[in-house]
Amino acid sequence: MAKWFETHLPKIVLAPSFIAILIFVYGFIAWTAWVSLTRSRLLPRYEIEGFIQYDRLFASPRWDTAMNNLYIFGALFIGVSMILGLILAILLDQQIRVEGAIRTIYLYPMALSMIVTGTAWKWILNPGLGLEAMVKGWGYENFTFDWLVNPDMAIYTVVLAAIWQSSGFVMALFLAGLRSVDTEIIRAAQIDGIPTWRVYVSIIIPSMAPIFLSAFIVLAHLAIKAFDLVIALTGGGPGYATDLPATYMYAMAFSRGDIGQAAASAMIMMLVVFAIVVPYLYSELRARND
Amino acid sequence: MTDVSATPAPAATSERPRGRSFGKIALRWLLYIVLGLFALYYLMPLFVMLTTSLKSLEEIRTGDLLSLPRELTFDAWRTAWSEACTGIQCEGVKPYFWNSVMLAVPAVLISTLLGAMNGYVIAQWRFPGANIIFALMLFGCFIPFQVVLLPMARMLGLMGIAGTIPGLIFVHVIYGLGFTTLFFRNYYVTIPVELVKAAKVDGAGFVRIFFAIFLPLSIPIIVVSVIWQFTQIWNDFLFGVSFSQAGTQPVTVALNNIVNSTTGVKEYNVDMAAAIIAALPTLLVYIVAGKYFIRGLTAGSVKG
Amino acid sequence: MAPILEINNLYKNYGATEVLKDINVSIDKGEFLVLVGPSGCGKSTLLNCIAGLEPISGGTLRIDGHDMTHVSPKDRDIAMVFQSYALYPTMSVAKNITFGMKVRGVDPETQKSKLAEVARQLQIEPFLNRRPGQLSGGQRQRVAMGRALVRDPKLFLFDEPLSNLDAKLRVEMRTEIKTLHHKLGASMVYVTHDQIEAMTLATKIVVMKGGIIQQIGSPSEIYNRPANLFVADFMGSPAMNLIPAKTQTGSGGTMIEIQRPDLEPIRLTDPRARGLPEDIILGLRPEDISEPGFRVGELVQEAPCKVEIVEPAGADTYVQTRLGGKPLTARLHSETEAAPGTVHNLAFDLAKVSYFEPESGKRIN
Amino acid sequence: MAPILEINNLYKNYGATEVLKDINVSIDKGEFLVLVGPSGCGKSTLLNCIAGLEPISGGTLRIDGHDMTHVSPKDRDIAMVFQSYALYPTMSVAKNITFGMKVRGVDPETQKSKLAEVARQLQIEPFLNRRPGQLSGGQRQRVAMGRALVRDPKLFLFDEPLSNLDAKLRVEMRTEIKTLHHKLGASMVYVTHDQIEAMTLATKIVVMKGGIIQQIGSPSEIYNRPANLFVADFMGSPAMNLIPAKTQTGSGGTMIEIQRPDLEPIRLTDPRARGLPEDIILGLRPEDISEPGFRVGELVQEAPCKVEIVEPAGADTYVQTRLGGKPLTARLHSETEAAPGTVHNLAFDLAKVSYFEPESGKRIN
Amino acid sequence: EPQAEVLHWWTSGGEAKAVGVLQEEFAENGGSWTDMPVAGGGGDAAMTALRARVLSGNAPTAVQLKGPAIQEWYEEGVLADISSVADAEGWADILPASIAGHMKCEDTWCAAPVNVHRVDWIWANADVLESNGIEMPTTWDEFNAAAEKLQEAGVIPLAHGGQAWQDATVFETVVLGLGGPEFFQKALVDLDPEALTSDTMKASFDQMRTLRGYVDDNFSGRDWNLATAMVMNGEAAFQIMGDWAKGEFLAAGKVPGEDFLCASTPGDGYLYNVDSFAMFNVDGDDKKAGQDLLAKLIVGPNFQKVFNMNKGSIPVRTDVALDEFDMCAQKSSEDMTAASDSGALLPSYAHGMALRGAQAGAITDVVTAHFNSDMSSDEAVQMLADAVANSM
Ligand SMILES: Nc1ncnc2c1ncn2[C@@H]1O[C@H](COP(=O)(O)OP(=O)(O)OP(=O)(O)O)[C@@H](O)[C@H]1O
Ligand SMILES: Nc1ncnc2c1ncn2[C@@H]1O[C@H](COP(=O)(O)OP(=O)(O)OP(=O)(O)O)[C@@H](O)[C@H]1O
Ligand SMILES: [Mg+2]
Ligand SMILES: [Mg+2]
Repeated sequence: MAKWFETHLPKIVLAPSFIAILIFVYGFIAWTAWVSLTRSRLLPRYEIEGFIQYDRLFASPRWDTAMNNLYIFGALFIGVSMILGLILAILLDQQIRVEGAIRTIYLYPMALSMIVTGTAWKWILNPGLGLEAMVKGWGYENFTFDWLVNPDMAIYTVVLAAIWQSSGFVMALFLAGLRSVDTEIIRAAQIDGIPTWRVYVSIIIPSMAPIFLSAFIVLAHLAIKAFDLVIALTGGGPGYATDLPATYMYAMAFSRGDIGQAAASAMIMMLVVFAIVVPYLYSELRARND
Repeated sequence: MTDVSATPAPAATSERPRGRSFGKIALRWLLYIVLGLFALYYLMPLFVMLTTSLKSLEEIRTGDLLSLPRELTFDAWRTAWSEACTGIQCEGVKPYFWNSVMLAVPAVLISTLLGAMNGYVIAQWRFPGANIIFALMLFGCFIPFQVVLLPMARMLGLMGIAGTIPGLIFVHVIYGLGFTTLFFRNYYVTIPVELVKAAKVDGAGFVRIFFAIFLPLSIPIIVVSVIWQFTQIWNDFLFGVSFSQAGTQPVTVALNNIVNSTTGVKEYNVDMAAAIIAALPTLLVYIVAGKYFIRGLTAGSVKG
Repeated sequence: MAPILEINNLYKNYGATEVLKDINVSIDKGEFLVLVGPSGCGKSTLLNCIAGLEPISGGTLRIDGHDMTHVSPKDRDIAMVFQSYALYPTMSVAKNITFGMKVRGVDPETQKSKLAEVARQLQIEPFLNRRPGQLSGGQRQRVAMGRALVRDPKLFLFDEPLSNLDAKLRVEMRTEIKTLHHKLGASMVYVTHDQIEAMTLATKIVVMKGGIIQQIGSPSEIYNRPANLFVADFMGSPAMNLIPAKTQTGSGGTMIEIQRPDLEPIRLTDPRARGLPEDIILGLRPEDISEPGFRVGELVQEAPCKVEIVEPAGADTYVQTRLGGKPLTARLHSETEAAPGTVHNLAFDLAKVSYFEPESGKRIN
Repeated sequence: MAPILEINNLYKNYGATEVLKDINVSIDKGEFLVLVGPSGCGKSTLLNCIAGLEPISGGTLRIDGHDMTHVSPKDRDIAMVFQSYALYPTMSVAKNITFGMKVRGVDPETQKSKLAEVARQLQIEPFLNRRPGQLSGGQRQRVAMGRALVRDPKLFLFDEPLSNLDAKLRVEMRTEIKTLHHKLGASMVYVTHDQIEAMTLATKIVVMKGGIIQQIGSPSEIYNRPANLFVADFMGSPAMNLIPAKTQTGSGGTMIEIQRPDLEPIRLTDPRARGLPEDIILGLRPEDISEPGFRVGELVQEAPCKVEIVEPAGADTYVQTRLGGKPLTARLHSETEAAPGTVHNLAFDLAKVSYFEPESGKRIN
Repeated sequence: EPQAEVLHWWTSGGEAKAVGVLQEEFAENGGSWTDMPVAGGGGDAAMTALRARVLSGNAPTAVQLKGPAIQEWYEEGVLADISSVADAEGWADILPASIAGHMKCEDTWCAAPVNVHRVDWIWANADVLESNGIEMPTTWDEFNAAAEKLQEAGVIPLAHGGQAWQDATVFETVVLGLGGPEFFQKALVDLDPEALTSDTMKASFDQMRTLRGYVDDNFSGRDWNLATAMVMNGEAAFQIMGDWAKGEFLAAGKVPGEDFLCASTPGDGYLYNVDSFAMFNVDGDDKKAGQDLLAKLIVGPNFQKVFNMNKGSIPVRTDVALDEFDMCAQKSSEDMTAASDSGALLPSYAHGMALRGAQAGAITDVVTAHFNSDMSSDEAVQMLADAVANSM
């Protein structure tokens, strides 16, 4: 018995988490799938009505906008945050004197609630109040920076603020990765005459592939769930130009009492995630297995 | 040649020229300039928030939002901390702090520890199917919290912990697990397998190896995990508002109550001050935990 | 009494690569088994299999009579020194060493005294409080040794434990290990590349090549009666001279004729060569070819040889000549007058000769 | 021409620990410097300083005439083999080796041919596509070598590059390195614990101890004329016998008298001993003490000794006796009849003797 | 001892003080009050919390709810009946009929009204109007003319915040002004498809497009109070916003009638936004007693007066003396009585009084999309009809 316990200990340790995830994630996804097939409004109901909620969803121009925004936002946000986070981590890794202070400065946006930071960003980006006004005040009358109020560009301001908020964390993640690389190997590369940038590109970064996976998942999660950011910064506007699936879903579920619709949108969101994450995951986990 | 007698150490290192080649110095400067520019980008909103929090409401209404305050006033800070109304009580965010601490500290610790153990199992004690379990846990990170709310409320009701702090801790632990597991697993796969081998031979079992060998090695990733979880939990609003009741509401709900008035007068200075105050514990965590981004924990462990 | 370690028909693959093939070894309590073989032949893998750190792909493995297939490493009661050290990077040297005892619940007093003893033996007292990252290569290796030596297991496994030590220290450590072996009657499996280590420590040597065992025997068996060309060539430094030759059975008994490019063939006589096939390979160690007069014996025979290379090596001088199309090395006294290009008389001690079959490489005498 | 490497008054501390003290070495282009010394004496640290991987705490270091204090490792144009291998874990063996060339923009053809050549020399062709994690210890070490050998730097630094190889392979590798040295006229700094390696490869040997250089000289100088007791004891295996003795200048020249417990003192004569202090330490290598008749020379003197231990070691047999309160090792032929407990005549070749001053340990002849 | 846990989103400043009055009264009557404030998104966050609470079987005693949401919750079977209090207090007599209608679930009373906000206000900077010689407009044409004039004078005619609900607020006043109360009822309350695609609706969108021209370029995402500040500063002349905007003026020390002017938006009718508390099913006599007491106090004259003076709105009871209220409030009250009599007392769609959330949301989507793009009115009308159909 004790022996059985011992050999299965790793599995036993993993089991509670796994079971919890099965119930509280996959059980709930199943629940959501069920609800998405009903006419639930204020509270969930369970009589299946077919795919009406999906029909409604696809008929909604606002959902189209939200999905398009998700692609733009997701790609830019993940891409830029990764690159920026990595660059900052590498720069910080150069034995900087004030590393602690700089690291905290880069990280702190994570600490601030977006409910309020959004307001600050709104002011900064508002052409009449913020940067544009300031630069104009310096005498550059032709300077314009009106993304916030331009329906075609507003989504990029969301990207800007999202990067501001999250890239610091990505940096921290990469920094931890960099610090786990064996120094001897870096030394060997230096001796090999490899320029520093190349050491990073060809030796350190490849050995951090798993950390990239972490960063990617975190960022993808933030992208797909970006919510208070949008609410605080643009409120989805101008119009609903900066709506994202998460805000759409929230609006449906809680402002509008349309839970069936929200469930349908959640299912589509998860399908999108599935389509993007699974191939990456597959290749990443495979590569590690050899 | 065979002089073994100790020669006095050279008169310190001062004789060595401190200066380096011009290119190096320039590069170093460039590095600091780039870092500084990014610091500006990151600090800009904080600057706006800070200056606003130090202005009077009068000045905000009439003045330039980005300008420095004409005269400093700390009223907003005091108000935010202990006087602002968050409902019929007007005691600022102070009373809610404790709730958040009670909630965040255990939730962070539990989820980090569980994540570390899960990551350890998946990375170093591979068994068939471990990768699939990992993938399933990862995918769990993506479940939108909005869809979780209602069934979770029902579950918490059934479990009898609805509206309590343990209930909130439970929720945060569950939905933090995917991330902490991810962080640790991905950190642990880069640690040489020889260490586990050596420890096994030394007679250490699963648990022992984890606590004695892996945990001390994981300091940077613990920092990352703690930063992430603490931020997520401390700043969480949705779960906090849904699964709490009067008396167990976290500080974000208070902050939200101060900030979000639809039909009342907006006091931006208090809002900003409250937001900064609410963020202080997180900042503290960053500063304290940040110290442990140490290089070279694995140094000297194995050859090749 | 059951052998302390018994391996039957053991196979081990990494994916498609067969690393160990049909390994059969057994050692009794108190035996000192040394594993030798070229780099990559599977020595470390075999140790890993014995320790239970790698699952075996076939065969059985028993320790102290018990089947170990499903026993986890920590329950096998073995101590191991890893080729790659595998020190715990965050622990001090002292903690690295005592960790195993602590895990096993040894009382702190004993831990302390064991640590002190081992630290003294290994000469690592000055840096007991350092982390592995702050040690030199040899110091790390000694810490790795220390981790094993404080234990009192059924079986010690050593994977090249002295490779990074200087000669002097190595001799001392060798002595410590030998003492340990005698004192505790401990059973050991030991991988080394150092032939002297192998010769002086082993009660039994296993020679491996490409995952296959070539010969098992006592040090002198291995050295004096190598089972095949590979073992003959592998053991001993400089290696045994392996010279293609022909037997000619005539009136005066069996003659062995060795061709050479510049001089006429050498003819040696060995009564024991009777009945050998015509084509043979004759094996003779450099130290069995010496200057005339320094060697006496029934089968010592002289022949003039053209010296090609002279290589002084401290205590001795090695000279090379060419026989049977192959270079032949002889060990001469360091005051020898042999000079490159000169012809010098060499004495061949045929009492020590080994004969091999050219095709199969097997020993035939 | 400036020396390729010139180190003056170099100091190196790790915090409060002084690891290198007042190092002065210089080597010319094409020289082969071998660093030897006990484990932890600072050899790797010195290489690291030369490579620029560790900042030096004092002194100057010039490569090819240029001050290197502020030059980063990658600009020093050196190649190095690390004691801990330090292979790039994510790259295949082939990429590990070619990566440096690729970065330096060597054209793919050359890369390929270089890789092929080195892989052949190092016998690592079969696993060019594996990752380091899938290699055995010796294979990893050879890959680490390969990474250096494809380069054509100003200076090669080798840190125990052959320690994990079997004897045969080590000899082959040694030859490859020697060839490389000759062919390219490359300059090398080489750390090894293997005395034969040191002797056969070096043009100059540096013996270190505790961060201080003990002697610099050619292999034969170091071997035959050790500068102090430490060097005498350290170099050569088994070590030089160091026997406390007394000089007595009488009528028949200077006599050297060595006490022993069981028999009467040995008295040897050496004309060169005249003028030595009374208390001396006499150094004689085991191979210079042999069986009578095998050794001829002016200063060969015989004395009966009581054999205590007999240790056969393949080619030779070592016997131990006790002289001047210390064990003394003699190397006899492997067919010797010496047996423990018997008294046996030993021949001492005083032509090879070294005298040391007991207090300072310095050589005095 | 009566118990009440009250979920509401009146959290800041004046609002919180106003609720505080209720709590004091409640305590004076021996009750114990547990406060559960959740602000944000005009009550969205509170609704989120409410749902979770209800599902976990732990509903609060009283919840700030309004409009059709009350009936929606009733349909889910979770509301309590407070008819006994309502009958005893004679609510039917003292409340305007249309407002009373919101408080009833089928035949029983299930919610207690707190206040009436008027939504269709237009606020103006007195100095700016005076210096440009402009009167408060009474029709949209007048408004447009005034706006043109102001624009020429370099003043922003309309201060507006580009948030969906603000767009919707303006839109509903335009619909009311151009179509009149009946049309408003048909289009935005009954969602009559004909009305939705009618020419009047097109005209309303046209007017929205015109208004878009009077708004400065940086209006996107602006909070309503910043828009109010623009009027205060004289940067802009008008703002269309509910009477909570008055609070900002007053907080800045401005005097109604002197510094700033209030008037109903052009046209007839009165759009109300009534806050109310719905009572949820709870277990325990103390909680039930709390519900009853709470309901009684909420509609009681004292609370109605004190609360609304603090909040800027007017009492729901028609029998409260308004002497101490400011002139805007008095005007509001007069208008309400008049409108109630003429059947022009209408629920505000933009503030969730007229429609279910899904439908109101669908309309707002179209309104804001139109206002923030160059969509034609024809397209907008079509989209509106589609969206409304899709939201059913
Ligand atoms: N980071 C460090 N901090 C403190 N001491 C150190 C550090 N690294 C090395 N040392 C010490 O410096 C001394 C020299 O180390 P070094 O690695 O140069 O020895 P070595 O001659 O290469 O020995 P070996 O033959 O065992 O490899 C050793 O005593 C070692 O303990
Ligand atoms: N993970 C692996 N996957 C594939 N092949 C492997 C793996 N590990 C080791 N090998 C191969 O197995 C063979 C045996 O390796 P092993 O480490 O046992 O050699 P060894 O005898 O210890 O050699 P050395 O003396 O060089 O340490 C080697 O050829 C090696 O390349
Ligand atoms: Mg090995
Ligand atoms: Mg070293």
